[in-house]
Amino acid sequence: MQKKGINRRQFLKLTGAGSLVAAAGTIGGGLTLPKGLWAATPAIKGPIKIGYQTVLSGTLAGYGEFHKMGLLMAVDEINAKGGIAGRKVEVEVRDSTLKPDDAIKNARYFVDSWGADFLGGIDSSGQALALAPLMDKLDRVLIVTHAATEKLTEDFVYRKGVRQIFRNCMPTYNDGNAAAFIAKDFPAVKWATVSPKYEYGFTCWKMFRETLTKLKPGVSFTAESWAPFGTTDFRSHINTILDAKPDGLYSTEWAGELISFLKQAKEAGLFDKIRYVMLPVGAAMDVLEGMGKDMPDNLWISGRYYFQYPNNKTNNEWVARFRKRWGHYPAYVSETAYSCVYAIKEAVEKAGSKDTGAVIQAMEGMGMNSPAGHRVFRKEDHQAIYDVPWGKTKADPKFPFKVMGDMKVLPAKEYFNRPPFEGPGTTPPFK
Amino acid sequence: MGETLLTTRKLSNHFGMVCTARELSLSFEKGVVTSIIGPNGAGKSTLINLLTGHLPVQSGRIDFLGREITRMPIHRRVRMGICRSFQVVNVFPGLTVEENVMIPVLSRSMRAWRPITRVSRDAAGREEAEALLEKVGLSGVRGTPASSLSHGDLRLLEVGVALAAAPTLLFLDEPTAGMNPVERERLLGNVRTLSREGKTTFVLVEHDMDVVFSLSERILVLHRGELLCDGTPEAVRSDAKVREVYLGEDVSDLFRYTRTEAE
Amino acid sequence: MILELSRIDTYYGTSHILQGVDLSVREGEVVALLGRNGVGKTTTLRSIMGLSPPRRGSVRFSGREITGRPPYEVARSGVAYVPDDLRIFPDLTTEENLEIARRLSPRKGYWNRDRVFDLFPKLRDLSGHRGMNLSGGEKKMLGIGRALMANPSLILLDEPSEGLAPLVVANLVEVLATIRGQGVTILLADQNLKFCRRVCNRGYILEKGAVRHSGGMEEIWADEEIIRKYLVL
Amino acid sequence: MMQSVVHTVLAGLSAGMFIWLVASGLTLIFGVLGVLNFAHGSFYMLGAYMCYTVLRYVGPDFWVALLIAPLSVCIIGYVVERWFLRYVYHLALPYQLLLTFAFVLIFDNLAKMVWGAGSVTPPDLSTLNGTVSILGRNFPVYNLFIIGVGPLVAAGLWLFLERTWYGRIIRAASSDREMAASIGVSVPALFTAVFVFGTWLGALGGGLAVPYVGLVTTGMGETIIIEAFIVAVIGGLGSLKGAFLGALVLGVLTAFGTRFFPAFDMFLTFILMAGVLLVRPQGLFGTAR
Amino acid sequence: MTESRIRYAVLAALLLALAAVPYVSGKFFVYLTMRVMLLGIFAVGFNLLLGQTGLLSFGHGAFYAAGAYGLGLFGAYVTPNPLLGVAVGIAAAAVVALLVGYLCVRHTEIYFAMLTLACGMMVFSFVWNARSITGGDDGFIGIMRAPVTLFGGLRLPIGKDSQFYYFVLAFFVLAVWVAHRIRISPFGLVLSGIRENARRTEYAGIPVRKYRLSVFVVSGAFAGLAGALEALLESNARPFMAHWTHSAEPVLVSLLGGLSSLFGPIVGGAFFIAMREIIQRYTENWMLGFGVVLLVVIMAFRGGIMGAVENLFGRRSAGAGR
Repeated sequence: MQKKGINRRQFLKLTGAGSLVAAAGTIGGGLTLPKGLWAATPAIKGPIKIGYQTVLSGTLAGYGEFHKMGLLMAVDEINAKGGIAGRKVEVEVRDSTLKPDDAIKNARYFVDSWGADFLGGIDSSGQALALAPLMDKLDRVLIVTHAATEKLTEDFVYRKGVRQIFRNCMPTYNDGNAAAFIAKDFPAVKWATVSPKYEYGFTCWKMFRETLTKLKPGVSFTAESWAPFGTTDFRSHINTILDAKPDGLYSTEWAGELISFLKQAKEAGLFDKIRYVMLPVGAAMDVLEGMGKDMPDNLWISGRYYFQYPNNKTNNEWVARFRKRWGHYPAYVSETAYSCVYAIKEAVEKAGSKDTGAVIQAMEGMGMNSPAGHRVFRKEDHQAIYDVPWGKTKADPKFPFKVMGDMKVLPAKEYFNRPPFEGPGTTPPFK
Repeated sequence: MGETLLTTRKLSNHFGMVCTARELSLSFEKGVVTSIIGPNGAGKSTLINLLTGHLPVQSGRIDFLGREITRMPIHRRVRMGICRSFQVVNVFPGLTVEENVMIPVLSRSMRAWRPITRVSRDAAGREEAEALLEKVGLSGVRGTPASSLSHGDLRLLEVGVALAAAPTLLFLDEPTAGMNPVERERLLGNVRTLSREGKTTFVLVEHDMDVVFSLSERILVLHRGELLCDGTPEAVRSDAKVREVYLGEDVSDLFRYTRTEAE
Repeated sequence: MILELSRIDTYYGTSHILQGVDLSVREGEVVALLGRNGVGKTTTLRSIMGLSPPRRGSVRFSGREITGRPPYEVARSGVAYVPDDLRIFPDLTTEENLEIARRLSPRKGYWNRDRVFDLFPKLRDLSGHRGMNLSGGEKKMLGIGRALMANPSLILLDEPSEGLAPLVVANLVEVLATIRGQGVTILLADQNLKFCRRVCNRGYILEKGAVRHSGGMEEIWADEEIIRKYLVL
Repeated sequence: MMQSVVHTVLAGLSAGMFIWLVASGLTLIFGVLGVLNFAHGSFYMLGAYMCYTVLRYVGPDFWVALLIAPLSVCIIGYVVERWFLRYVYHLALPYQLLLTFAFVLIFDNLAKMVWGAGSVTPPDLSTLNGTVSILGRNFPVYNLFIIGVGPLVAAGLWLFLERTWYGRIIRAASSDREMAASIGVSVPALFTAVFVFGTWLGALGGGLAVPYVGLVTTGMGETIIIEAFIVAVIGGLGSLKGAFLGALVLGVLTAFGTRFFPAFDMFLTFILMAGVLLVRPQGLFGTAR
Repeated sequence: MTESRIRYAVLAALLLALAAVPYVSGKFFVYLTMRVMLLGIFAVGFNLLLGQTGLLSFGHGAFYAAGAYGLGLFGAYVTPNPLLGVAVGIAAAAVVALLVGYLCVRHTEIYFAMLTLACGMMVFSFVWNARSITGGDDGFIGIMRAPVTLFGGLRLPIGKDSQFYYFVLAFFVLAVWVAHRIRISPFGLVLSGIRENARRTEYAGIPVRKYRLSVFVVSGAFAGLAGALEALLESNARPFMAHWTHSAEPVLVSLLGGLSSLFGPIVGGAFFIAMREIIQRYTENWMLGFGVVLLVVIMAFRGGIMGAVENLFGRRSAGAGR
């Protein structure tokens, strides 16, 4: 199988048929065409197989379920309309268990045994980074839909040139840099954090501090309290923060731990004492629904997608379809999983091939419409650029939970780090 | 008779309120087969446990071959030449008979540390083990796991493992318990032969009086941690105190012995 | 016959301890199992109790087959066991050690806490002390008291005189007489022939896992041959 | 500073009490049955899920839920002991661990199938909902309640074991199984009963955790079972007194670690455990086995 | 004579089959086989402790991690030579095992298990917190497979999985051979003596604690070897390698496969990996499936899979004899 693939790729390179087919793909893109026509294209044979992995066991298994909802919706929709380039989409979902070694095993299984054409998913940064060095060997396009570490795109895609990796979800830039842009307008000058005791927490806090210092010299960062994975009792962390008496609190706690933290902080009266609270992943659906009416008002939240933004037809219709099918509002991972399949569709149809090299070429710089708005995969680091809102929690009688009010939308370009990712002018603010 | 192997001075031990050894001062001479007897709770096993390092000595002192060994760990006493067998069979049940005796044989040389050579290629060790098994009469079952031996064979093996450490002084704690007459005879024969060879001096704790009297040259009678009588079999047999101890105190004769129970 | 053992064989692992023990006890008797250490006296008692079930043979108690029944059923049918190491529950007080046995037994009768305290006045003073803090003699009283609390028809007593000062042994002789007076049958294992002579009607002499001789206590006492062969040096 | 120290102690106490609730059942089961029940954390989880279920579908009365939920989990405990664990008592410790570990996998997965993969959050409870101000900082009434429940359970267990008939039997059987049988205790039935009671304690901890943690997830038992293990070991396996003290020490130490030595907070637990074991391998109140 | 000949023939056939794997099967199977071999090395070494000496360690992940990080750091800062790296990994693991073992071997049974658990978790916490050295929870990433240089000039590339497979296979065979020789050596005999009856071993004149420490270090070195090889295979080292959940894996597979034989842990490891793989192809609820399989294995054959197989064959040959 492998040898055949190489031959075909070489063949395409030699004859230049790749660009020809790619051109055909561009013409056909977006249109629903009868299968027969695509069947005539020699480059695409057999179904388009996507190996998708996400966490399906343990405390965070809920994320996996939300991934699956978006994923299956996209696959069903696409297949109902004739598939990708006339080829049926097949998907297999595996439990990633959040362990890097399982992520590697799954990826190898998908490619080497199941015959996947594309890989998607990945929740934790550790998994993404463990998988990254393997990608040029596996030689399949991997679209990361949840893991946010900037190292993935900066180090592996940009510096080391692992071109198979793409990411269609927000990286830590939104959690760190963008939060600073929002925070600079507050009167708060003393900031503290309660964040996860792992790289994600450390990185975001560092980005937040550096960017905010640049935007607003004179701010100080008075207390840090780190919570190991699996923390259910945040009282000591809350005490640390209250003792430091900051004006603002920044926290990248997420999922169930964020819910526990918020409930316990509320009881301790933290939100009465600290007016400015930034929760970069507070707009996740599991948190909003989990907190329900208990969610304090006026906390600044964001996410990697928020179902009320953008307020346009594509998104609103998608949310409605999603609700109809699953009885839930879409979580951000549902959107990224959904868009992941559509990105593959766009890229394959643009390339006219499911061949990795061609697809990478097609995807670099590719723009696409998605429920989250217009996404562009940046050529240099394969990071999707799109906008997500920040806003304040507020009650809305139409929803059984608090929603995002006073939305502020910063253009992603203004706070995403830029290539070459080192030296001056690569981190925001940009002149 | 011969040289003194081991001496104790004022050896005492208590378990809570119970005194199991009371200022025992004894010595064991080379080549003299000695039996230690006494009714239940006399302190026979305690004495062996103290001498071999099984129990820490609470007070008193033990010397062996001119060196103090009072606080020496077990394995070093064994290296010096003190070994024992146990009352309850205490061998390596999951190992074969041959392996059981190979462990002490190997441990005497530094060969026991060798991690890569094969036991089965250790000709000298195997020869020695074979000779020993031959001696105790177990060479026919050398490949059998100890756990599937009959009770009598296990007791023979128990003694065999102790002998394999090539001790100068060997304590046998009820070696014949549960044996049938044939096995018992074989074991006693072994003890006699080996004792005559002169390398090993035997000290036995026994209940079987046939064994005690047919084998021993010296008998120690313990009672409640004290030495009641020490002498030749004839002397002990005719000792009135010993007879009393074995039949029990006469309850009408209340005050003949000091009371040991705190009342 | 309240208790009948016929040809029981008991093993510990591979070790064949009892080799066809036969014995029987009539109601109201006090019977001794005699013999030196390691002849199988304790194992015989444990076999009756179901703690070391015999591999072959049968144990009948009050006309019912109890071979292989779990110990708690044997206990509830009216057998009480006083092991040689007494096994007083260390965490329980004297009183609790007694009460627990009474409440567990379906049998009601003469014996209750006060009667036991009358029998062993010392225990009354110690009623709040934990078992682990009692002396050997006190444990012995408690062990027997605990057995009585179940109002058993048969008590199995292992080495009652062992380790006791002569004065206490003398006391024990009286106590056993009192117990017997209440119609309780006793099977005891002891090495102290003089003690047994004072409390028992009959005796069985064990040697190497089998009964070698049986007869009235006086008859055994008089037989110097048997004493020398099986009991003394 | 005073305020901070007091609140850190309070936080430590309430956290410690949860560990105690789980460790108590674990310790009781180990003390009597001699089994290290790794699935005990699953009973904690199931207790929480059942409590959530009652709150959601029967009515938001926490006390009713707290009554029903642990009892329902007891049925599962019964099945585990009666049909499985009973047959491995004679096996070596690793096999028992393995068997109970298999149950952890099964219960986690079943919980996911029954209650869904994500976390579930209980409805708002009016019970013990407020806060009180201690030295000028709010402290939840519920946490105070937990700080009270811990010693209450400890006292209850103590009374039960010391003062009641069944307690005496349990103490008797845990120190000497064979003698207990000889005075008429049906040991297999007692084991089942103790296991079910231990299950109840674990599930009670889970039920109480619902308002405290604020959500219920699969796998929530794994974190706490490790802490409970540590506590049981520090205190001396089988010693309830030790487990109680160990839980207090661990809770308060962790709280102080998080507050004052954040770089070391992951080490502290294990340093404590290793330290205690090196000096007293049988634990603070354990007896050498 | 014939029996040993049959045994050699079977072993040779197995070895041939293993060597042929990259030629006859798919890449994923090759990869899984490597994982089985890594777990096999880990478990075979571990079983020298549990099966041979009777000590249950819950901290072997720490030595595994020491091997992986040792190789990773050595490769990053000194030389990427894989053979030297593996040697350094083994040495690092042995040193950590010596430190941990020195504290732990004075205790046995559950106390030993708990102490090793605590020590292992301290190593885990250290790796997690020492971010500047270890990369924290992201792991130590980007470990490369440089070619093996032999006899000065001969360079064997191991970059591809099909090449690296033989690198792993060589170490696997070596590890199994060493474990086998230890098991049949005087040292191994003494260890089984300690397992069967530690007191009696002392009465054979053996310094039991020293032997325990020695085998602890040896089995830690096996763990280090497995860790170093995994670092090369997956190009990373992770803190969770030192976590107790990872330490529990060799316990699990040793029990599954059977403690008493050399191949038990390997069979258990293969079963563990294959079972998960198979269950996962049919259902997302692999935990349930795996839990049930575990239950069945424990309840049905307590001597592990190898024990059951031996019983089966033992019974058969006995039947044939009659």
